[in-house]
Amino acid sequence: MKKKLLLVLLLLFWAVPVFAGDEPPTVESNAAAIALVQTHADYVWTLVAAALVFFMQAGFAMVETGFTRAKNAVNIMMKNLMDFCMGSIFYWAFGFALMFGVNSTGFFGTTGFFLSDFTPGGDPWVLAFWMFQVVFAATAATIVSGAMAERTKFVSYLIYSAIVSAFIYPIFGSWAWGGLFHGGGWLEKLGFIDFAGSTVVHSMGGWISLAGAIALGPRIGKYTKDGKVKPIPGHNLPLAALGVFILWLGWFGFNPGSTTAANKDIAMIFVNTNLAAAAGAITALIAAWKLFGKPDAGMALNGVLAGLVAITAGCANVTPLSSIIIGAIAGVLVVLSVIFFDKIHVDDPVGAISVHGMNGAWGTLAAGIFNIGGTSAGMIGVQLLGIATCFAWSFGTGMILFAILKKTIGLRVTPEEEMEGLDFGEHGATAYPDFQASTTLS
Amino acid sequence: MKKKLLLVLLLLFWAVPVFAGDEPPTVESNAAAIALVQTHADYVWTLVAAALVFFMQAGFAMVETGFTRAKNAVNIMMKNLMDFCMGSIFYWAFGFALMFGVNSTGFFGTTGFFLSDFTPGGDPWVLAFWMFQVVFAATAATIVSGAMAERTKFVSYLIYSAIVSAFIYPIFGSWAWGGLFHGGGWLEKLGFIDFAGSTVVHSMGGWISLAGAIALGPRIGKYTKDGKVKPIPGHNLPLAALGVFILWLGWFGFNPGSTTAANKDIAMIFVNTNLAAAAGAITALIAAWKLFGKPDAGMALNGVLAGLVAITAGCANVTPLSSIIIGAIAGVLVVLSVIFFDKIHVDDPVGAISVHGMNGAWGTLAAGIFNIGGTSAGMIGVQLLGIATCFAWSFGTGMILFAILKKTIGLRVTPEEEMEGLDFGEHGATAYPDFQASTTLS
Amino acid sequence: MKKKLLLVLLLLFWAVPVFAGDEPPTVESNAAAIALVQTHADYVWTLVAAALVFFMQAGFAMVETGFTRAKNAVNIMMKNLMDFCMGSIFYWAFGFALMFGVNSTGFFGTTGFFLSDFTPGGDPWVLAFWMFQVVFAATAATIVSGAMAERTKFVSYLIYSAIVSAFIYPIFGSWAWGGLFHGGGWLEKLGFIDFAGSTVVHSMGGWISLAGAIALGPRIGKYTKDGKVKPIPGHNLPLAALGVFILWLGWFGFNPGSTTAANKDIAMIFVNTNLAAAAGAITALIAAWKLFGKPDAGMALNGVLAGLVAITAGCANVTPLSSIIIGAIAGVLVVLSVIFFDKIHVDDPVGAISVHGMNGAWGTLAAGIFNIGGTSAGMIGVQLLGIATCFAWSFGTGMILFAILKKTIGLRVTPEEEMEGLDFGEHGATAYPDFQASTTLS
Amino acid sequence: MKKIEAIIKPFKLEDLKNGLTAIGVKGMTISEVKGFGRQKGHSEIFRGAEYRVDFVPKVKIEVVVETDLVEKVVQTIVSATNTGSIGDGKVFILPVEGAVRIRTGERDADAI
Amino acid sequence: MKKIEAIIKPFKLEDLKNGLTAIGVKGMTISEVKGFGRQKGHSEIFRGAEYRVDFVPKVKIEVVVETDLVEKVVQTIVSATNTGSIGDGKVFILPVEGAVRIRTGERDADAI
Amino acid sequence: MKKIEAIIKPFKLEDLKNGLTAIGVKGMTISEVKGFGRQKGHSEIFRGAEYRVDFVPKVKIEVVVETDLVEKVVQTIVSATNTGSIGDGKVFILPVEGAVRIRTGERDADAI
Ligand SMILES: Nc1ncnc2c1ncn2[C@@H]1O[C@H](COP(=O)(O)OP(=O)(O)O)[C@@H](O)[C@H]1O
Ligand SMILES: Nc1ncnc2c1ncn2[C@@H]1O[C@H](COP(=O)(O)OP(=O)(O)O)[C@@H](O)[C@H]1O
Ligand SMILES: Nc1ncnc2c1ncn2[C@@H]1O[C@H](COP(=O)(O)OP(=O)(O)O)[C@@H](O)[C@H]1O
Repeated sequence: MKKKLLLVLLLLFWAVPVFAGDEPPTVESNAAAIALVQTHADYVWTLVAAALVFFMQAGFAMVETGFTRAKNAVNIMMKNLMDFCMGSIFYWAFGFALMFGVNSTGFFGTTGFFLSDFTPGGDPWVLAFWMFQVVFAATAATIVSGAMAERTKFVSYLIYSAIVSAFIYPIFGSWAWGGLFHGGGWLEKLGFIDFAGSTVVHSMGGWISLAGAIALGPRIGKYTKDGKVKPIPGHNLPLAALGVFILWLGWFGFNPGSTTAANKDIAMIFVNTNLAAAAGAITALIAAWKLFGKPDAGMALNGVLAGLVAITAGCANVTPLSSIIIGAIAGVLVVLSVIFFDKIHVDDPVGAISVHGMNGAWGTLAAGIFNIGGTSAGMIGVQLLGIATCFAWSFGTGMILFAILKKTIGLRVTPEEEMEGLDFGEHGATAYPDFQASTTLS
Repeated sequence: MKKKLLLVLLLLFWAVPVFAGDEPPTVESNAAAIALVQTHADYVWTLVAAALVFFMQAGFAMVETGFTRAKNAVNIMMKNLMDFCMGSIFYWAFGFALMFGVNSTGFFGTTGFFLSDFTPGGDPWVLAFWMFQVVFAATAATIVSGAMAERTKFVSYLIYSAIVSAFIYPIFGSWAWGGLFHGGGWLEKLGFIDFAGSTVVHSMGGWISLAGAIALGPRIGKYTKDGKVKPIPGHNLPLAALGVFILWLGWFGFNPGSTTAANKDIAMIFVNTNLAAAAGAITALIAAWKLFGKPDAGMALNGVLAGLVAITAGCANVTPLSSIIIGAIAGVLVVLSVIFFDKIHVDDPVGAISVHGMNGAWGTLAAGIFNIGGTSAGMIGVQLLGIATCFAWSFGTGMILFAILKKTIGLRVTPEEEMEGLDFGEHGATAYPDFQASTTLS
Repeated sequence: MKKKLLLVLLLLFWAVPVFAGDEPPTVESNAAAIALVQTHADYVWTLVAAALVFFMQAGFAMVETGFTRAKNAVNIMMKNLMDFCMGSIFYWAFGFALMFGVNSTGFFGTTGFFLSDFTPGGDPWVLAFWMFQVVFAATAATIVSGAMAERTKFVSYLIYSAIVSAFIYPIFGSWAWGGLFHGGGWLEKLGFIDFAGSTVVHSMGGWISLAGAIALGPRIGKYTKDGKVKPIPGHNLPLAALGVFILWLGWFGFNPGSTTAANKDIAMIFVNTNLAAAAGAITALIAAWKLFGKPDAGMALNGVLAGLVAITAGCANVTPLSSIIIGAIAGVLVVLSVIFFDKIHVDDPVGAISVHGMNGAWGTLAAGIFNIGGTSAGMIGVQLLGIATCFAWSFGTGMILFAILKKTIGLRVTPEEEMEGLDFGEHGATAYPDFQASTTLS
Repeated sequence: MKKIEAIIKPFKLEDLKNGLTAIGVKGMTISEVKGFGRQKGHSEIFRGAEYRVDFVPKVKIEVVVETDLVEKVVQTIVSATNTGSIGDGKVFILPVEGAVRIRTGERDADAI
Repeated sequence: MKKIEAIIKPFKLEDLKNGLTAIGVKGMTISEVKGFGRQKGHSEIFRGAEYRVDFVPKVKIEVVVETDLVEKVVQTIVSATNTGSIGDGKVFILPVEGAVRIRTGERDADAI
Repeated sequence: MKKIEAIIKPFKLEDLKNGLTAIGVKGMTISEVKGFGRQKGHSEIFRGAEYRVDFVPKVKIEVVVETDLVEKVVQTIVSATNTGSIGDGKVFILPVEGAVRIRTGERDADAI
């Protein structure tokens, strides 16, 4: 009881600081108090959504571990854990400022390093907003760990994750999203639509994955001398499936949370997100069934993610029916794309390039095509420009980064270590010591 | 900062569309703005709850996989994933309309197919409500996969899941819950109490499970020629336990979310849900300890779920103390029920019939018995009518559906495939290729 | 639509019960309605946070299972499940009353047993508050299961968990937090700062863990005759990593939820929580790398938890930068502490003493040192007093409790059972029957 | 003394165990093995690419018996595990020059 | 040359390894097996129904040595793994007609 | 008839299988084993404490062939699995007194 009274007082106090707490309410004080309650709802929603997006880190970790071998499970877990930790610190120090700081040139922000926009007692919105943005930055970073799995030096991966979170991701991000805070970038000024980040987050991660997979080369034994694909089956499909469920859950924070406001728009975003994922799984399953004769589990799981990635750009500006179409196309696209990259011997153990790169691009295009308000050549043009720019920037900087790492500390572990497994080589550990390994898949 | 201002404006704008945004607030505009903020809170709560209920899909997948054999793990994961995907699409196309569309007869709705109730720019509440309802429909559908585990043809299961989500679940649902939206069913008009779906969702799933288990017959080796039970231990109890924790979490969306409004009622629903689950686990553990001499883990896990299912109907109209009693009885009931169905050779690998069917019925009855406002013969009668109707409808339609599937494409895999495992037979996959299987439990 | 109208009415109704629902709004009715909407937001946030904290139970279960052996996996799952169930019932019956009941002496509350503070129709805030508090009590209790893993009698553990939730935790809790409800304790009156429970929850659990580990003695084979440490590697590191991700997620309910109000303060708490965890992981990784030559996975995981525990006390009254420092120190501290307790042959399979005990103390001290409002000798003194009191109380009562259990029903299983595994001995179960065990680690 | 090694289909193990105990065999040792032979393996798919699994799960039984029992044991194994389909497996007979029961130190005949 | 096979209790492996290396044995091969014998298995429960587990986890050690070492090796095995309780296991001695070290192609005595 | 047992490095299994099938071997049985020998194991760390893993994963191949094939099979195994580095493994030749094909009851030569 005393609690509710206290609240009224508190509200009045906040609302009309000039009066004492026991002043009677006025129309004006009520209006201010209403805005304050709405603001509280915005904080709660934005931060709950941030927590859900954070949990996607666990989803990525499970999917990537499940889709790779037992002898590398500890290493993949560590990469997924540490890239989030490195990302949190480096995005706090540099990334957020470059992405959302005051941006006179339109190319990157220059204020707010080390969260200096926040001063105790000041408006804490910058903190809520940072929290929501840091989990996005970490998502872009962690996508890459899957494509570079089972052969990358741990220390090089840590450095990569710092650079991506501090510079590569935020600089592009400032072009598309800077205006959400103090910044403002050239791409958003052209009217580029990417509501929750099909391009800004997912294509970004996907194209850096492509750079990484190329820079590393395929895992030993993935392609035979005569060029045949020799699949390396993942060691724990139930874990991979759990990861996909967790990612789907996280996407209910990723997409609707991008309103960073508690309003009615989140309803359609929820529905679109869900329908696209479902459609993606179904068409991927059917495509795999047709192509391989069996309803391939890995492809169905990739199909869910493809649908989710594809709807991310347009989730707020397409209808539920369009979402089903977008997801359905994504499901087929991911299957064909996985086959394609295997054919050209780009070894992507988890399909990150196809899921995030290709479908991030598709989703961004689709956001223009299926726009509720109608589409136009100009709109499509801007979407294509954004897609191309993202590819050029992220693939280019990725290639440079990995080339430098290669020349300096080295990017790939020794063949001996790769054969024995990175768990032992990098961490001196065994993921499952109580189980008899089966080394003879043959 | 600009954000908060913007919000005030936005609020006023929404509240008093007739005035321009910069009109000073009035008592009326404030009242409308207050209602709007409350609506925003309702959206957030309903959709966050929907996300939690969605996550129950992962919980079911883990429980069912953990309680069955390694050679069928991929298949079970795929069933749990795909039934949600099929359910989402078919509930969008047909189910929602039949359940919540305008319902002149009281037997099913006839409007709102393909979410046609929503028009861009219109009130998006239908989308928030759909999102919350689709995860319920999928829950009812996925319950069945556990009871039919380790022997069902994948394609037949996909068809089943479409039919349940499109027709069987929604039609009964319209009788009990249609009035929550545009519909209105005969059962609710009689005052049937099933706040969050002990009957509508869980008994429904449980009785279809019974039909499925009967139609399929037991797994090879489950019962010896001389009729003895030969248990088939689950291959990953930690995964099953994780699944139960996830389900418990999801139920904090399932029950309190059924208010579809952010209000004070959710507090008691949370507490009741939690206490019933705890009591169910404890009594199931004690019952197992008495009966089998050991605190059986599987039974304790089933006990949690039994308590949760049982409190689902009455979570909003019984006291915390009653919830403990309801859960405690559920815990004992599930143990006895599992033994009973094993005795009559109905092979239910995960106990879905006992957990969801039996305790759904018990919980629905209990909601009448322990009603805070007091109970009456009439009230009990209506509850019993609802329980009986649900059994007749879901078991009946289930039997017909499975009989048709049997006659047409077939319901069960070949004995050879069942021995080798459905992972290979249905999906050409192995869940754990890096581990040496132990084929010699004997 | 009708929904929103209904809401306005509802709001007015609640707000000005004296008038009929169709009375026009007044400034006063609006003010009351605003407070009510804020209250609804508080309920939603507090209960969503409670759900996240509940999920930490799954996190603890995964971490503890992953860090121990396959032959004890079922037992650890059961302990983590049942201590929450026992805790829920005993905290409902006794704990809550002792902690938050009217407290004339300042030493424990004396009203509100069996949730008697709630009467149907009355203010349900007590239920929301209880829900949030019960998950905290269960967290304190479950911390101990890890330190006592792989050798404790199941029945004794059940009794322990009842006693802790009913008496040991709530009595100390009443000294520090009683004033959050009807109580009021001597420690809080001195100005002791422990916003979310570094001391009240984590050190409490950590010091009881210390008592438990001492009372039990080390696992067979952990220390050789000549005193060397012979590590017993955990059987499933991916599961342990998943557990850490889940705990991190749960902490986003644990710390910000401790406002039990939807306000702007939660933003800084989110950021501080996240930064401290990230910093803790990084410094723990570096420390391990320096000390052992490899980036030890187990230590990085412990580092995350150490950072989270350490920021729990001060998450609302230190800056983000301070949070990084607090977490960074915690990461180093946990590594050194784990080594220390191994050196003195206190066998803590999961590091609960170091993570929760030591870092709970450090975090509580840090909350005084880094206090935004500035610090003082007196403030530090009170923090130290609280730390010391917690140690004395929880370690003392823990020692007594375990001594009694030892004398009566016994605390530890037989050596034979310990060798064979508690899964079989206590539960007659096997966690992974389909996998060939590797019994020949070395 | 001879050691009889049988490679069988896993699901036949229980029948075999019962068969052997029925004729008075007191002990045996089994292990998980994989077999290659006339019974071909199968192809699996992982994320769109096919691969062969040439080795089939089998169970190996090792039982050491006195020479005069050999024929009886072999017969029992064959009749207990024969399904008539490819992959039923093999029985091999190897000489054993000595046996010890670790618990008692008993030798040879007394050891088994 | 002989091959000595020992079936032992898993927790005795380390003692055995130390014992054998102490007497100069340079190598051995071990595998996870399951045993059936006088030491009976146990019953377990799964969701309310009981079932027997007749096979007990054991470890099998295979060590090939020159004939004159056999007795010493057997002694070492017995003393290292004997606990006096049922299920300690067995030692079997089998003839070996040849050995090759793959790395060098060395034969027989030089191979081990 | 002889039984040839080879202990090899796991990643060499496929080459070995191909080598043996190439010379007409129709079947073989493999199992997961762990080896101890000149090739030392390694140390691992768990939560800050180091421990030794002395046993190295190996694969054991068992193939029973007629006596006249033995030398050829041994040659094939050595050439298929030799890497020249420590730990390549061993080949052992053991006498076999009889074989039965469970499916048909065929004996000895006809059984393999
Ligand atoms: N020459 C051999 N040496 C050792 N094991 C063999 C040999 N030939 C077959 N096996 C084992 O016997 C199993 C069954 O043999 P296979 O040829 O497939 O069927 P069948 O015994 O019915 O002819 C194989 O999987 C393999 O484990
Ligand atoms: N005749 C046999 N052939 C092969 N292995 C055997 C035989 N008898 C026993 N064993 C193995 O030896 C182990 C111990 O034998 P058991 O009879 O249980 O105890 P003990 O050796 O103390 O009499 C068994 O588990 C089994 O693995
Ligand atoms: N005396 C032995 N008896 C049985 N197996 C042996 C023996 N010596 C070695 N091995 C097996 O051969 C493997 C390789 O032997 P090792 O001495 O490590 O290398 P190399 O054969 O190159 O000298 C060992 O891991 C072990 O499995």
